[in-house]
Amino acid sequence: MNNVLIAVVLTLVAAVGTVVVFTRRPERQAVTLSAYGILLALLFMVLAAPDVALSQLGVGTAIVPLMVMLTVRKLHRRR
Amino acid sequence: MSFGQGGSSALAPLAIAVPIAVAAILQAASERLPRKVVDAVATATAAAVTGVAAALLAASAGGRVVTWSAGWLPHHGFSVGIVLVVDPVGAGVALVAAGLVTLALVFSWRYIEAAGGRYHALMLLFLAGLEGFSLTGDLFDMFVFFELMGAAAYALTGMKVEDPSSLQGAFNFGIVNSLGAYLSLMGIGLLYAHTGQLGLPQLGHALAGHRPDALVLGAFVLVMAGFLVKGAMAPLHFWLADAHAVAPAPVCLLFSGVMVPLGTYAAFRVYWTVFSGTLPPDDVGRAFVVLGTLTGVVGAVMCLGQRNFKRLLAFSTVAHVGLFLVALGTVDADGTAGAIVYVVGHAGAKGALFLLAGILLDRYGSVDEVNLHGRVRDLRVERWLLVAGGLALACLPPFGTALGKSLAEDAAGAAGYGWAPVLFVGVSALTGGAVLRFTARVGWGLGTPPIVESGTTTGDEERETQPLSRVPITMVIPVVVLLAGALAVGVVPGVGRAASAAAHLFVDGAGYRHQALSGAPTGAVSTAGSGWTTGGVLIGLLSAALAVGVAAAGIWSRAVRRRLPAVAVGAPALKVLRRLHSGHVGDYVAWMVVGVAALGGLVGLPLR
Amino acid sequence: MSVYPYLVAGWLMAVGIIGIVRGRNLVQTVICLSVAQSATYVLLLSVGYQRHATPPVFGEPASKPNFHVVDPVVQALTLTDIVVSATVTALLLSLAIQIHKRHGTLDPNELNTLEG
Amino acid sequence: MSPRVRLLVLAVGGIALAVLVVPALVGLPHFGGSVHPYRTHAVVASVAHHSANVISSINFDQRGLDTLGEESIFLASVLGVVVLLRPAEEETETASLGGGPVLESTKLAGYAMVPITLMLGFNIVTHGHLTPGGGFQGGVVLGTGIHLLYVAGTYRALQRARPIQVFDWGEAIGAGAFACLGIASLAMTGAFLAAVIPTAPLGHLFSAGTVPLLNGAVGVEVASGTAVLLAKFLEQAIRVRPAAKETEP
Repeated sequence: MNNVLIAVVLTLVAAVGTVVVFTRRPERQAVTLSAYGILLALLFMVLAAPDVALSQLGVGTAIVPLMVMLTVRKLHRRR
Repeated sequence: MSFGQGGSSALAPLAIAVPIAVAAILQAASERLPRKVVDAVATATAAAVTGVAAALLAASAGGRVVTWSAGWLPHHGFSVGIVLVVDPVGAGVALVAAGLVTLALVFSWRYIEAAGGRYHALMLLFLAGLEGFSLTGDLFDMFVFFELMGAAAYALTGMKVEDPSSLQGAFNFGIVNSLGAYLSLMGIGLLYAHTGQLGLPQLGHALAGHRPDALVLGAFVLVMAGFLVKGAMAPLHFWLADAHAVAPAPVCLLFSGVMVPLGTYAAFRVYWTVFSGTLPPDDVGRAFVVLGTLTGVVGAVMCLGQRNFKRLLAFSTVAHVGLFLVALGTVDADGTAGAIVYVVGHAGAKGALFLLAGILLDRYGSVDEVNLHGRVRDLRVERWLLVAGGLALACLPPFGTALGKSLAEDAAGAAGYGWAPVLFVGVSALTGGAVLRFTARVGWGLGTPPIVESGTTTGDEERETQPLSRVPITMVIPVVVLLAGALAVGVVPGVGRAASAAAHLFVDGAGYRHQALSGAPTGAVSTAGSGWTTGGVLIGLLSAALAVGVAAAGIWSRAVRRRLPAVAVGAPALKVLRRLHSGHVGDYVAWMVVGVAALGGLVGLPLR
Repeated sequence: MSVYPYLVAGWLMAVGIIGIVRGRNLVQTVICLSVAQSATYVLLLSVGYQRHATPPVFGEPASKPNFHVVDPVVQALTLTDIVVSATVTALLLSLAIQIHKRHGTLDPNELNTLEG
Repeated sequence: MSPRVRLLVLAVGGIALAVLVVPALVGLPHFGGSVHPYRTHAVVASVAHHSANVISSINFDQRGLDTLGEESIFLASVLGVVVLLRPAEEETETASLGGGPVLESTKLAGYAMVPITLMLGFNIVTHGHLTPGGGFQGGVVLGTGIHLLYVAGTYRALQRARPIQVFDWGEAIGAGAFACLGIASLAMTGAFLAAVIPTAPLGHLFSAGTVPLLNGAVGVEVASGTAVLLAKFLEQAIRVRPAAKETEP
């Protein structure tokens, strides 16, 4: 059961990671990246790593996408 | 069993922690403190670390200094702690690093204006990274300090936010280096899964004596990737010229003088301690000789084609790193000893030249050979220092570079690479010649002002400071000290012998593992005297003479092009090579993948 | 399943590298780098996983060691790795902002001040 | 190189590298196995030092040097971002500017979230050695949480609640304290970053020697550093404008 769950989440991580890379526009990438961050945190939970999952939630779904969005906003302002 | 947790074993952690603590203090207080106090505190800290590293070098001369961080001593060859293992080579690298940071900070007293105390804090954090990386005996800890060097270095490279190209150079540097580090971390993960260890001695112990399988080979290639990116092995070297051309001069001094050689140091440290018991030295050595030769040729040819002095020096660093790789690729103590002497001599010569580039930039707002043609006549002392630096790079005896080159040539010949002297002389002559050509043109106005070609990178840059009426003494002294250091390495008796002793300890992977895990020091190594030979002096003189010839040919190049058809034939190939250095980060990463795969192929194919 | 997680890690690294090489925008390059880095998290945590074992956090007094936990070492390594990711991303994004200020573009094909 | 050639080069190198790396990945010990030698030693060491969270014990005790390096990386990059994102000479910082109009419900939710987030973050920091979490995780929550004020209200409200200078100090003090604790333990016990404080029974807040102190130092550094980091990006996105280009049509 646990094995199946891990396999499913792993597949999702691989798929969404690919989607992030092939998303064209950075502002959309910020969103897909955030979703990818949540999936990674989920993966870490099922791999029995709550500490890492907590870090990943903070960094991968909050700080990094936020910085990307602020960067994109900055770039758009200049046009 | 004695681990000597006391006395000299306290030195290594201090060399790492003290600069971090002072950097934090400077960062907190930078807005309040006057500039002079910040300068004094930062320089004094770097000087103190230099003292600690010197003490470590003295202590390690009698055998390795082993420190278990947090006091977790090993039981039955296992510890949960991190081990710092300091041998003379590690301590020597740490000493050179701290010394260069001290000189760079002295140079910066009158040089860097922007960013205030934050610049000093970043320099000290960079120093902590260099020290940690060279002293640690733990693979993951190496990754951590690799990243510390990286984070500080990207920021230092991009510091001049007004200058467009500097930011792109810093960006490319950041992407390529980080990706290399992540590949290394993948390799660390593979090794950890395989052995359950992270320390270099423990890993080496677990792998020793086993036939190399696909897992070990894959881990080796991945772990090496990060180190060789930092060590600028072709074709992983593209970031180097971009980063060097645009970083402030004192930062370039640190990059070329110690950070890049530290990459090759790490590659061979990890090979000898972890993989030497399983991957055959001959195959690994051959791979490094092949790729080192490629690096040397690419660097030297590109160096000759530059008119931006900083970019020219950067490519000469690439070329010299190729020579270090060939010397270390002999996989024996003699070649390693040659590389050690060569690296130290090179740090002095190249460091002095980068600081001189900084002085030119400071006075003229340019380091461009065309723009500066004949304009540097008024720097009567400095132009002669440029000549001295060029000759040191060309391996004129008795500079340390010449001694290192001669030792390396002998070792390479003995290891079956009889053609190696041709490579060494060629690289020295081309890179030294390029520097001499630049100097003769800008310092004496020799030759006609060259025609401006479009499409090449010019050396115009944002000035790093307000121009000063005359060159301050605090900017000249570090140059003189560096050149004197390069000279001292060749002149002081016993340098060759000390390097040979250090090299024997460095290549003794089994001894390293044994001493770290059981505490028993290895016996003193007996070393043959290695120093100047008549042949070495003659070849050194030859390469210096050739360098002068290269410079003259460069100055009166139109005549040369007419007389020598070979130059004309080589031109299209040169054009392709230049176009590969595109500044496009995608290109760099694609070549990086090719380079890592090439290393794997060269090491792996003979195993089948 | 016995090697599937490792292959997923390999794929993430590969796809991240492809993204960097194809990238048309430096912000995209930074994001692809962080995807490549996530490969290292997946690899490290998979290496340390043990079936039916609990997280390495006891939470309350335990007088003797309980070995039925997943490997805490790789988790500590991954934590460090995540910090590195955040910091490198921050540095590279600030560089991208400044590059855009100077050149008005982030397309690496149009940025060619360093050629030669 | 043209995009096509670039991809071709990558394909050649990538296939060769895959031939090297995929067999290595396949040759790894199977997923989920029970042989983890370092784990066994780390658990023993953690219990010996009365730590209930083995990861905290590794981060702050067994492999504390890694964490010192990690916190220095964090300090370096915050410093680096501050240096890189300083307004260039010809730029001006425009005053003020809140976000657009904010819905009352959003505002209320934002304000309500701030204290909850901060309490949560504080809790994660202080109980890091007992339960999942620790200085880094809690610090991230704290440093990000304070920026909820931006969602809730205006940039100005955020600025009042977020004195950058204080965070600048906090970040430096946290990093400095970590290094200094290491040096102090070197002086006291002869081993760098060794546990020095007498230990209390497991489960107690101060039960793990120096671990809580180091953990707290990291918490202060990361909370402040995250705040500074996000502040600098916000500042760029909202306030810094090119002075000359502002007037262009």
